[in-house]
Amino acid sequence: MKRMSIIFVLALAMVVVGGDQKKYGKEITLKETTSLKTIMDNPESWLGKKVLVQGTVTDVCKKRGCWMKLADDKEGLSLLVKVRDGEIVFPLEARGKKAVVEGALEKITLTMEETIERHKDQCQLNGEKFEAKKVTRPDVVYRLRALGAVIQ
Amino acid sequence: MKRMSIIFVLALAMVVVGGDQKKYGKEITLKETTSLKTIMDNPESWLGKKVLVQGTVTDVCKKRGCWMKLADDKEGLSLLVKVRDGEIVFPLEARGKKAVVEGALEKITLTMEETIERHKDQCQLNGEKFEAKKVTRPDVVYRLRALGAVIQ
Amino acid sequence: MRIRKYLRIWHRDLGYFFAGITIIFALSGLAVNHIDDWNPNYKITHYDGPLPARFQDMPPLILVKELGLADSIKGFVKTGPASVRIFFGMNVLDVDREAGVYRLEKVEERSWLRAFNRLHLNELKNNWVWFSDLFAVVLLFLSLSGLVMVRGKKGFAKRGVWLLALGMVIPIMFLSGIMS
Amino acid sequence: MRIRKYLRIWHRDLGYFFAGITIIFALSGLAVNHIDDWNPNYKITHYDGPLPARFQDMPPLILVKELGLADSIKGFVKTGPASVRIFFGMNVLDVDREAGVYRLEKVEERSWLRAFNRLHLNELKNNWVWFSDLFAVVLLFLSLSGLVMVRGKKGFAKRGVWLLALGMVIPIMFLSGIMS
Repeated sequence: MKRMSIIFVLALAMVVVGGDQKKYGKEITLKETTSLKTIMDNPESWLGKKVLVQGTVTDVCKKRGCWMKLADDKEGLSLLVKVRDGEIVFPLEARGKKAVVEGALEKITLTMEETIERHKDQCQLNGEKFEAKKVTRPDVVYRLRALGAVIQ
Repeated sequence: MKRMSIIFVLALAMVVVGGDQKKYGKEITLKETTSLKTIMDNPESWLGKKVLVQGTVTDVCKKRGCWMKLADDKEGLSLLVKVRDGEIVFPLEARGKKAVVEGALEKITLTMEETIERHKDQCQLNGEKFEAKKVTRPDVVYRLRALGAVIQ
Repeated sequence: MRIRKYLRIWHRDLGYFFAGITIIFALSGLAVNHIDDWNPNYKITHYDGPLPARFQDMPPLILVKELGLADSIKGFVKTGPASVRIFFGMNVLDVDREAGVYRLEKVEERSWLRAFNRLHLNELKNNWVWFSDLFAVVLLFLSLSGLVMVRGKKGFAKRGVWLLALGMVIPIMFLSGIMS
Repeated sequence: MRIRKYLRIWHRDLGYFFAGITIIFALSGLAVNHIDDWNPNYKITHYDGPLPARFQDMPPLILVKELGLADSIKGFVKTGPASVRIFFGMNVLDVDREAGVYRLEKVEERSWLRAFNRLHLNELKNNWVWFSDLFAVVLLFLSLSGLVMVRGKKGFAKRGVWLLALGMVIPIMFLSGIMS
């Protein structure tokens, strides 16, 4: 009986008191958000500027929580948000929640190998046949180097 | 006596048999190297191309081994080589050794805050006085996203 | 020796007290050791299939209701001109109305193991670091007191020292590059 | 009970055998817990000073010889029009002839601790992973056998269970967000 009551107390204590908002990384300093559309319409002009973006978290790195995908609610646009491994860990539960992220836009030019790999994955996802000859030049990817984030 | 002999054997076993060459990350696939000068003379054209570079390791990330600086032997040029945290760990002993690194060039545009921070560090290193008003626009930094490396 | 008696008492009681954390760290240690082969935090399963014809022209909100997900739905986003990603619980449903297919990603959290991994990898930061430190110090005490508290021919001098030395040979061989 | 006797023997001998690794993991655990505050692998000291006038116009190779570093020198690189970085051992000497200053970065490896950290963080990969797994399994055995091997009123049922439960309260409080 005694032992049972201990287990019961432990189980009760285990009920996680979930907070409403979770902060990650540094405090957010900007007041106004910039829409993903504004950024993606002319990404070059946003490189090197600190921006605050918001959207729905559509995906999170499943193993280490070191990136997430943020989507615009209207336009179907999405942006990869990257943190340094281990510095911030995004939980998979964040998917479907609203998030605001402060960071700087980065432009990454992939190598041909990486581009081909990426297109293969994309084709597999869409159930299309991958044709190597269609890939003629390296992809350019824009992503946000996150400094701080608040989820939901 | 017995215990002393055990400690002696352990100490002897502890003498590290240092290998001559150490490999990090993926196998190197390219045969020919590109000089840092060729790359830095026109970095934009090298974005998204896999290159093999060589030089002397002038510095290594002291905490996590997640980056190193590679310098050209003649021109005094140097390039930051970055790996994903934990994926490859460069040892501090690599400083002063020759290294060949295969990877892809990346272009990072810093934010104004990061640029100011960087100039401050630079001025402190050179013993100059930092003047904030001299920093008018964000720095652009080129670095190599390393895939594989061989040191010495 | 008097001191052996106290070492024994403390070894036993600290052993009881920290047994739970030791088990937590041992299990999560196993889990994170294999993070490159295995996802220690979530079990993820994919189900693909054709989208029944009657769903294909529905707007997202109706579709969600028709699929019976309305209760637990967290939201949805458009992921393309004719595709939508719906979030319910930890799961994700991708619907592509043009291609007429769906893909369900079912996520089951390995909730205990994940909690343990967070403790082990110090993801909680703040004060947990100090308790984690305390655990390390206790482990030191347990191993050192364990070495010396047995008396006689099963004690450290006669038996323990050899087993200890033997146990050290393996990590030393790894560090010195004899094994890899 | 017969089984208690064997648990006791194995607990003792596995304890001896794995005491070394336990100490290694406890010490490196402490070290890497504080990696954000403290460099667990190297001790780094900087010395700055003016460069004596007679060195200022020397070409690097002569300078290196004059400084008495020739024996241990690994190499040097130009780091600017009038500055050179010289490598000797683990250390680095930066010489700026224009500004007439030098900066010496002296690096002392915390060699044992660094070796332990590499084991703990699984940087050796390959077969070490398996030994590290074995250690985790042995920790499990040690904690579980330790729980049940004491008889009577100091045993698990009378005393151990309370201490075990008490020891679990703290990590549970951290996980549930009561403490942070």
